[in-house]
Amino acid sequence: MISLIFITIGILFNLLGCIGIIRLPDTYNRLQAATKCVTLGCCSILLGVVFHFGFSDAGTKVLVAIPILFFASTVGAHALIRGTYHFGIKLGNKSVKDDYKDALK
Amino acid sequence: MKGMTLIVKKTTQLIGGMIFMYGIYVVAHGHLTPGGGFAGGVIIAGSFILITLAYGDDFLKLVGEKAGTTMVESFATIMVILIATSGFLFGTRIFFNNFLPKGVVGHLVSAGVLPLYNIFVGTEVAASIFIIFLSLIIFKEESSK
Amino acid sequence: MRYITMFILSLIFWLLLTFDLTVPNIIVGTVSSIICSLFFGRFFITNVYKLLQPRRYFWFVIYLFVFIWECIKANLDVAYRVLHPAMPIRPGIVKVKTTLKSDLAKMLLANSITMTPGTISVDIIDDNLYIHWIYIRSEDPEIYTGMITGAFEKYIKRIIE
Amino acid sequence: MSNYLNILLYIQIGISVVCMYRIIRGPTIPDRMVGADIFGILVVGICAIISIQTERSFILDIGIAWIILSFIGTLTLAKYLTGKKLNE
Repeated sequence: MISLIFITIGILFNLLGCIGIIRLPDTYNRLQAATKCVTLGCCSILLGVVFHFGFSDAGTKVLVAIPILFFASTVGAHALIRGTYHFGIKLGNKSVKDDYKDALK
Repeated sequence: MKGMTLIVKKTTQLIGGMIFMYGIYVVAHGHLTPGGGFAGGVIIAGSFILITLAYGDDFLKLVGEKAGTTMVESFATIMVILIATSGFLFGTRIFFNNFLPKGVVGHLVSAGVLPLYNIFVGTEVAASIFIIFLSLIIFKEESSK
Repeated sequence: MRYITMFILSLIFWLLLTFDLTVPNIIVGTVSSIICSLFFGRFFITNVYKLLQPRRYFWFVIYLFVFIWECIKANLDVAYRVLHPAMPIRPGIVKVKTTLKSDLAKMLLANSITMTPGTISVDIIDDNLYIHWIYIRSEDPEIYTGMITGAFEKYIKRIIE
Repeated sequence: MSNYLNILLYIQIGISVVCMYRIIRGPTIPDRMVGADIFGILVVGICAIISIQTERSFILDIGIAWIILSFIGTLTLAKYLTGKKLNE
């Protein structure tokens, strides 16, 4: 029962991230919404699996998977946003400040 | 600064060993779960590709690695052929003869010679995929000069 | 020293992954851990003696709770911005100066910043972090430095340095 | 309980399909890469739910392997986007 609650919360966050990836106007902002919501959503689903299986082979396997998922998604987002900047995509027209431009010179 | 940023380098230090161990897990349990030699070999090659991407040629000297990896690949192929033909020595003449005791279904050491095939096929696949990656990199660096 | 730590960590990882304590499994795990520490020992972090000090684990547990709370806040923040019809965003890249010295601490700080409300770390150059922020709340460097790194910096300093 | 889990599984698959929209439609190359990265993370959720439904633990293996390969692919694509050679 408690695992179903965790999985429902996770899918709700995934849905929010998905709406964000469709609606937001700019590559950088899409990455913002998508990374946070989808990472927390999938971690929550995996926690639900831990509560369902208990302390068994599947449970410990999922406990190993959570740190890998966390590091993979955050480092992937960091590398993608840096690559996007170097590729030459400008910040959106609503943006107000850009300190990184001075640092590259 | 060679390679990618500091964040990627430090995370590679923490996670590279984990990815290698996971590849070995998939290879060693190849006769009990889905996966096996090919999938595990791809994951093992992935850990080396991750280090090469993150550090440049700080740790792995690219041209030297290419020679060493070729040797590992050839050795693994020869071992697979040797195990396959060694069934000739025991009884009937069957290629891929399973001559070792079978063991109990579901244990780690069971299924005769299948784990040995898995291990050497995994080594071979890891070496060849890593060598494809290295060849592409060396080709690009030489062609752009 | 680094090789021994790598060996122990990979053996723990193997036992968690397979979850059985029979003799063949432990033998296979030991052999593959030795191979792993031969290949990956030289990439591992330096200063491993810090792993033996128990108070760092205590601060790490407290840090986990703070981090999960910030994470949930981040998601509610993103949900508000996505579902609002007018989409109140005001993005930009700001520069933040950090006081942490070691490389591992900087990495942990950057990864934590990626999961907090509305921020993603873009790059690290020496002591400066460049951060993409979805809604810039103030123009003053003092104030936004406190808002971004203030929640984590003191815990990370106690955990790692 | 089983019905409810089925509905959740279909919602999760629907989310992944909507993510494909960004891969197909995205105006620039980095947009498509964001879509691919997020798709790789969502698949882990699908694997986890299927493993609860069928009570088998080996489906989780597929999920972990998928996230590792997706992570390496994302780093490679980001390296390509940066536009520099390996040693710069």
